[in-house]
Amino acid sequence: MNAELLAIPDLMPVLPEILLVLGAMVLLMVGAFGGEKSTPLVTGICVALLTVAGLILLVSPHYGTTFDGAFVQDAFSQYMKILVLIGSGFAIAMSVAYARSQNFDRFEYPILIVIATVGMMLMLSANDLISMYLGVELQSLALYVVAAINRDSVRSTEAGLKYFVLGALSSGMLLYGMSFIYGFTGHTDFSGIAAALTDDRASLGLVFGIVFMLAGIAFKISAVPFHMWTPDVYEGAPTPVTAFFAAAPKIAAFGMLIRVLVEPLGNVTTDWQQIVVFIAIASMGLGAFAAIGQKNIKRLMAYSSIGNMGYALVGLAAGTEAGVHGLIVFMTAYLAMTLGAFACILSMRRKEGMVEEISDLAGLSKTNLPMAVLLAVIMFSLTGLPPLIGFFGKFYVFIAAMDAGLAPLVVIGLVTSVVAAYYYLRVIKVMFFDDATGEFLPMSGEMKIVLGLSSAVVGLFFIMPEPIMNAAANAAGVLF
Amino acid sequence: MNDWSILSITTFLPLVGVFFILLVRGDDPDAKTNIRRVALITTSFTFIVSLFIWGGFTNENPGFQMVEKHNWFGDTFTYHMGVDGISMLFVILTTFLMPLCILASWESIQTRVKEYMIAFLVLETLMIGVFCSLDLVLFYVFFEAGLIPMFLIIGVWGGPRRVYASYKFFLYTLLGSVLMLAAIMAMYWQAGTLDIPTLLNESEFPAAMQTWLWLAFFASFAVKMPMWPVHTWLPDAHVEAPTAGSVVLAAILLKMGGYGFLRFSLPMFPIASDMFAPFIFTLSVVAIIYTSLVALAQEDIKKLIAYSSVAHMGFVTMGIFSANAQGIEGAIFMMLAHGLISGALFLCVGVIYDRMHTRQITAYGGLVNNMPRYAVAFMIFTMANVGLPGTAGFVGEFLTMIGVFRVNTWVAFFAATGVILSAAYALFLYRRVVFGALEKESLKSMLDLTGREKLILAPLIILTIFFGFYPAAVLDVTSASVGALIENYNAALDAGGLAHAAAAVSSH
Amino acid sequence: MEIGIAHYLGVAAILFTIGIFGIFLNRKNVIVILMSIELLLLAVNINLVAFSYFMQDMVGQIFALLVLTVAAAEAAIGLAILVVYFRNRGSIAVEDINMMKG
Amino acid sequence: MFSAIVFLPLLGFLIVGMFGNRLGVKASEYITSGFMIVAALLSWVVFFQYGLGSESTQIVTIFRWITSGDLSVNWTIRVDTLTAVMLVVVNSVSCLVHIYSIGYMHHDPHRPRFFAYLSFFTFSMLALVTSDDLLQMFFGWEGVGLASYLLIGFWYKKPSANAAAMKAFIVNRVGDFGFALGIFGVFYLYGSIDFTTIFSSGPSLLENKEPVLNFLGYELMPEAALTVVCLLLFMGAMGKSAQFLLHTWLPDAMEGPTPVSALIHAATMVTAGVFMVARLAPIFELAPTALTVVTFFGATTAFFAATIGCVQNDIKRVIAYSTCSQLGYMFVALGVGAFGVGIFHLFTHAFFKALLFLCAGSVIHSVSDEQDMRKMGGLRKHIPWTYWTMMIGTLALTGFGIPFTYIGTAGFISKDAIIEAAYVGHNMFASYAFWATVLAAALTSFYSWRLVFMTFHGKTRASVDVMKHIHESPWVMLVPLLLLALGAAFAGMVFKEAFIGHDYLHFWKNVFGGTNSELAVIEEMHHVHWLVKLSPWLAMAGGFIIAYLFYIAKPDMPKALAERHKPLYLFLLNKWYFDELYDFLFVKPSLALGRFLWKRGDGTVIDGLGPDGVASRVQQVTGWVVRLQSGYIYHYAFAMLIGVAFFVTLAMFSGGGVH
Amino acid sequence: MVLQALFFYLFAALAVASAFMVIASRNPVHSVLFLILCFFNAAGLFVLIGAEYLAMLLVVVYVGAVMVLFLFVVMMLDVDFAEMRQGFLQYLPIGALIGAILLAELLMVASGWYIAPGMLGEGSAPTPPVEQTQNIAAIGELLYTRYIYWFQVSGLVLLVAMIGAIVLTLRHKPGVRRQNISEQVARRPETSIEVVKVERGKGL
Repeated sequence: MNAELLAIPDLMPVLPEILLVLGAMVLLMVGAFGGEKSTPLVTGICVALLTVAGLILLVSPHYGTTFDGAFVQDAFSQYMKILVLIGSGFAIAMSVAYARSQNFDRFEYPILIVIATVGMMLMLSANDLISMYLGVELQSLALYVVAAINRDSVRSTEAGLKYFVLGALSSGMLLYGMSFIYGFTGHTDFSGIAAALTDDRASLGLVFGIVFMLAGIAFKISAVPFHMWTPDVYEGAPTPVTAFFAAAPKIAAFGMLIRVLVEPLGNVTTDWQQIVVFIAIASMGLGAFAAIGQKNIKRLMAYSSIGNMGYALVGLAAGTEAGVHGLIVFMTAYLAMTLGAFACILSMRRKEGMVEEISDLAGLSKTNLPMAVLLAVIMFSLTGLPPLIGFFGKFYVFIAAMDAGLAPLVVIGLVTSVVAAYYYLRVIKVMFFDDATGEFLPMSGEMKIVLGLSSAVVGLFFIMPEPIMNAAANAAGVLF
Repeated sequence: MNDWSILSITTFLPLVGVFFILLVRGDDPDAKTNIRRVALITTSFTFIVSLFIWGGFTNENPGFQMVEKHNWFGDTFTYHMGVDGISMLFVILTTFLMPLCILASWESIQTRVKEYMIAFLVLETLMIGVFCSLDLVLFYVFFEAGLIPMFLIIGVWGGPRRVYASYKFFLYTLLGSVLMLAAIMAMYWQAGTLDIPTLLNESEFPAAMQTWLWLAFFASFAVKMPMWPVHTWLPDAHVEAPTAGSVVLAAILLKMGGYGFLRFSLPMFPIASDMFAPFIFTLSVVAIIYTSLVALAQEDIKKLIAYSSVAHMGFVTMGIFSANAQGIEGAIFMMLAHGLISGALFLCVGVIYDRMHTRQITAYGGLVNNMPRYAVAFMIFTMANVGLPGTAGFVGEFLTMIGVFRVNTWVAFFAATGVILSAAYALFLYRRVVFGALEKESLKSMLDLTGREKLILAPLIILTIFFGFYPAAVLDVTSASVGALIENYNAALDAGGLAHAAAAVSSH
Repeated sequence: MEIGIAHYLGVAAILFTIGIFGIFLNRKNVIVILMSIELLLLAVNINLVAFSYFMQDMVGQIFALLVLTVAAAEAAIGLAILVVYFRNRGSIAVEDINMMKG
Repeated sequence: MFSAIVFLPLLGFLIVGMFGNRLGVKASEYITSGFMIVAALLSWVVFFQYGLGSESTQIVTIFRWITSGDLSVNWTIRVDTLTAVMLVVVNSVSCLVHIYSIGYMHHDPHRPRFFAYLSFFTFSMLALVTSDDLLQMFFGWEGVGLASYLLIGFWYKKPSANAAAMKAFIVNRVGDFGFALGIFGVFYLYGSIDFTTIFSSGPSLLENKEPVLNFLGYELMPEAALTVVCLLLFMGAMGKSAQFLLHTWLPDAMEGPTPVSALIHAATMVTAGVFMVARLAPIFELAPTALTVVTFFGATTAFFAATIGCVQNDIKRVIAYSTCSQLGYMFVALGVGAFGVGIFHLFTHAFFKALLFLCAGSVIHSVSDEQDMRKMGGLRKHIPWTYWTMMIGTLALTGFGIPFTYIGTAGFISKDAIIEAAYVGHNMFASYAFWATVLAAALTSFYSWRLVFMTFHGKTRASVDVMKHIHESPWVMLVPLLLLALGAAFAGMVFKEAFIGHDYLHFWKNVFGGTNSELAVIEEMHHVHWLVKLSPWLAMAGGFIIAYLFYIAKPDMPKALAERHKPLYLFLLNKWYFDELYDFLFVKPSLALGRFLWKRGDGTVIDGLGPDGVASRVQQVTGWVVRLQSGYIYHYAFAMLIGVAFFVTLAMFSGGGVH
Repeated sequence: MVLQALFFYLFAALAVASAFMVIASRNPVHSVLFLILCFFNAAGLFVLIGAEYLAMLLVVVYVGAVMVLFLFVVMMLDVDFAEMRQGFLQYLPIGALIGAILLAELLMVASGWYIAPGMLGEGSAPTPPVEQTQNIAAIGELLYTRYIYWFQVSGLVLLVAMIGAIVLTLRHKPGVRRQNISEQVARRPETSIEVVKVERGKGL
């Protein structure tokens, strides 16, 4: 026992997380003593931290498990973490202009995002139910706070409150499910659970556990019927926060969901598959239909992300390596599209202030053609039109599901994507077909960069797809 | 394999034009003219380059030629281009019509010229790509991406109900093609490849699966064709689209449906095609009669022509699924000819629309008095549309009917009534627009064709008549590939143990 | 009369259900919702501890301990959000939390 | 030479059509007419070589047209006796009409266009008659249809002309519908559509003992199949030759300039149907039932059109109905198997009917474009040349000649031959045809003389103003009249032996198949009872007497008679109400149906259930879904609860619980 | 054994009853108090199955800190507690139905638990025999060694909670004077003392 005490766990795989946490704490000090003035500095350093962490992951990843198997770093977590870091980094970067113009000068904001990012990375590396839970909570608590961070706004605080209440409920369910899984397998670590599930049918208790746990995670990825918070929180939260919510946490939760369903529960695929199928259908359907009725573009994006999560779940429902591969590609596409879309939404600034109605985009193609074109590219990509990245994302997800014998699901998915096309088209219609009602202020530099990069990925992915495709294949490969 | 990747060059050449257009700054008349010039030069140059495809094409070779193959998305799908007798001429048709479209938009498009030209050039790339691709996903990419520029063209530069029309066009075709996408995915898992030549030659799908796959492909191509009863997007789209948009829509985009049937449905799912042939025949016949009657009642010139397109496409589908040499070659010829003729008709409408800004038939009358040249051109295309022998319109109609007669006389019987009806609506239109005394004040100041308009219409007239007298230029290109197609088709049916009408016929 | 694990799990299930009821039947007061959440977590803890005991495995208790910690943190955050909301809105009635919908 | 005959008119058309306005009117006229004269002369050469001479069938292939699978069609020129006859007819009449038009159209500003059309027509007609396959024939067929359409609608400002042009085209298309199906049928049966193949393999088809064609659900044995195919082809002929039921367009076609009526709607185009049946005689011979039908329609038309002709007041319409009726005669001849006789009548008819039309044109020209005979009368003295040529034409049409001799006008020889052939014909409608044609002969005589009397005799009914301007036509118009009058007078006598007499076999060289039945009819008709031979003469005389009675002796009688038999009169005057019937049966319903299908079918049903319907359903669903998003936390939580409960239940029932 | 059962039922019944009262009572203060009662009973249940440390923690941390915090907030926000029944009853039937179904299913599962043969004590961290170590020691030995990672992360969670609470609720009211130590320390004569030259003969 003493030997155990002395053994220092291998910290190399955790290096990026450690870096981020330490950095966050230092920055907290900087902020606490520097006051509001230090916000730009803190923000910059936060972006730098995330970048460094991402580079570490990209350049010299240390694969392996550590902390007695509670933490795992592999190609899958590496890939997903890079996505998360990109999402978070850009989200922080995009908040700068907003912060300047909207008097949203909180140095805690980037720090909280960094900590939330750490939570996400822990989720992605979780190899144990408890690690998973702690990662989720670390992320969620930070998210609750940032949702409400504009504390003088009723909408923001209401968003925070709703998010918190429902999030707490969902983590209650998640925990309850975990407790069942623990109780019916005797283990919380994934390998132990997997070992306990050698026969292909799970016990009822375990299935209940899976259901509750799925419900909890489904909340995080805002899948129907656990999605209800999404539109309200997207609308209420300050826009940079929404931009952040839309991308990184979804990816992290999805990564975690993939790992937990594939690694420990891979032997009982049939037990969770039908639930995933149901959730997927409901999400795709609701995302498509509800979005049509929206006027607020942030709400629209909320429903859009609900629908997209449905598509992603289709890949998961396949439960195969191809499915996960498709899902990873899809999430990459989703990240690019979401960031680009929010860069545009965050640029919807007039002299009077931010606007967020879809109708405010009217005639954008006349007042700001590049922005209109790039947003249109992103919208078409969300619709799933080739040769944009959204098409390939959906293609790989659906083709995997088709292989898994889920043809009806594929057809439903494709049909809902046609319904969804309607509202994406509406955005384009407003920008291109309608007459201008007013002009936006010029886009800030960061927005231009974010929009340019993301739409480059969206639009030009097809020219050189292999790096991403291979990395995704590699990432999917380690889980099987 | 050829050395200089002519298909890729032709396909992507318009994008070079896009690049140059992007370099043009400013919004003054000079800039606009420059943009138009760049577009015209690009499309003309593309046409010239594409002629090398025809030049290098070997008629006797039934397989794919000028093949290019590169790695793209790993093992799922590749960048694989090539043409055979079925597809090659569509490429030429596309490249041929584009300069005319640009010319047709020379003056009528004054707003957002830059975007307009870019949309057209991009569209050209995508359309050529559709006919060249030899990989299902590559095909789908081109096929589907074409919706984007077309949606914008209708929506931005269209008429008063452009939003409705563009949505209808977009969503309708999208719905059809996503079902095809599902089928493509299913095919991948069944056959293990999405390579079209491999699928054509090597794989056979089980009969039950063929049914589903066929239906899914049908959903896409039937909408695109469009076949009755999924045709209603077409009149709306045509009416609202700017002239050049209508031309492209009618002349090329519709052909993708027929091309799809020929490339995929028939050879890849022969058993299902044989099974569904009566179904197709029924729809085709209904389309021919129904839409002809509807055309008779139209009050809008473009709508009338649009409905007539639907009727003509009925001949095409009918010919394709008669699955014999006359039917299929006739269908291909019909598509090409219709590409010229309906395109020309829309251009003709554009000519008067540019002057009067209305498409109501009642707003015209007696144009022959002050626009005799226009009247001649319009007459030629009207007659070609009616299917007068000696024009390109006749050969296809005749061949498809003779082909289908060998399979089912009922179909030929009803289709032939289309011959009467098409004459009725076309002449009725011509009479109301062109003939009569010139009574309306507003029409009196209308001028005859300008030099530019003559330049647009002249090549179309020449080709319409040339192909009417010497269709062999086209038929020779297609015959080898069609022959191989039919051979494989019948072989597949024989293997499937199905008696086939055409086979029975040829025995005596 | 043997008190087995089923009894504990049963109690936990009842508490869990009550907790959920507290959340969606409540129309009045957000604080009660927060308390309901505490009930949920309590139910989970009972589960974990029961499993831990009956399986003779300490992990369950560790887990419960961590849940307690997190629950406390969650309560703090929740109350903080509640307070700021109250400052803005002047009410914490659940029915009033309805600015955004559709 | 053949190419020159066929393509000179085309060349004329192309030159004038494209550059007519730049060349000027005169040049246009001379170019086209000059080419036509050359072509006409050449065709007489051909006629002497191939008809009267001993050259046999020659086929010149120009280039490939359609090659698809086993279907192969070439552009060809086929020359045999039948073609040679047609070439003569077409080119001669066309040439004369060209020349005549120089005078007739003198005041029209669009003369280049007119001459271009005429040449185009001639080219199409030549393509038709020289074709060696059905498809090229169809090309010519449609080409002449187009020319007819253009020429009827030549005065495009007149709504009636436009309507008539459209009607002509569309009614012809109805015939073409059958023609096209017939072509398909031929291809189906023979695997080819060129005449050589069809004719040579025709008889062998009949040896099949199994059904060879499934047509509209009927399994047809070879003969039945051939009958069906022939009938379909005949349907085309009916349309083009304005036979009963498809005749309605011909009278309306008189809206066109009169030379057009002479060329197209009397001498050449309308006889294309006759030509087609004659050309396809080898296969019609194999389908006796089809020939029976041909006889029936021919006879019916001959009689029916003549009845209408008796009461029409428009000078051109009278001649038009006469044409219709005479075409019926030709079909009767074909129907009973006397193909040579039919073509002979075609040949002679071309001369005298063109003559009549051109004379009528001359009359119209002289009375300031008035066409109503009630506003003419007593023109004899003012336009003597016209009067006398017209008299010759009338005599030819009515069949004036000396009975029991071979001396008489063209009509006397050819028409009487038809009546005799009908008498000896063997099919079930032959005797019907005989009586119908005899009666029609009487009616023909009546209306022809009625026309002459109303126009040239009696007191003038024209206004003073018109009479002031009345003048004889210029020579450029009169010369063609004289040439045609020559033909009308002597063509019958000159060519009788060759066409239907003892030189029959030498002349025709078996172009009609040369079967026994055909030769038997020719042989028998020379030996009919004398009463039969006399009957047409009697009918003619009767018609003349009644006409004289009505219009010279007692001019009040027709009116009184019309009053007394008003329904009958109106029935005839309104052309048996065919136009009204068709309007009621086809035109109005089509338009109404089109509108209905558009508004209800496309609008309400297809769009309503399809895109629009789906769109509004989607909107509705969206409404529900959005309402679910109530904004209340408890609803959200409730949704989550329901979800969990549902999934738990689902898991339970789908077999999760093993333990 | 009987005594244990008796206590179990006592604690369980009280816990359930007070939990019910938490959501059913009108007055939020009462709710908090009932929740405290509920926690006490749960702690009792914990004790019954040997989780003494957790029981203690529940009482100290939860009742002692968290619940008091709740109480503070309730008092502070000064919410009125009047009518609340109408909405409650409106959804009660359907809610109760679904809740009942869920509960029934959960109970079914609970009763279906069994320990797989050989699984007992085969978990990742078997409980040491009571004779050897105390509960708290066993937890401690695990938590600071094998599970140090979780321990650290939960610390991080608490940090977030702290930051969050501060971010959200801390206000710098403009009118309030605050002590700024660094400023005080950094005070120099030059900045705080103003030397004013007073001209003779004139007052300030």
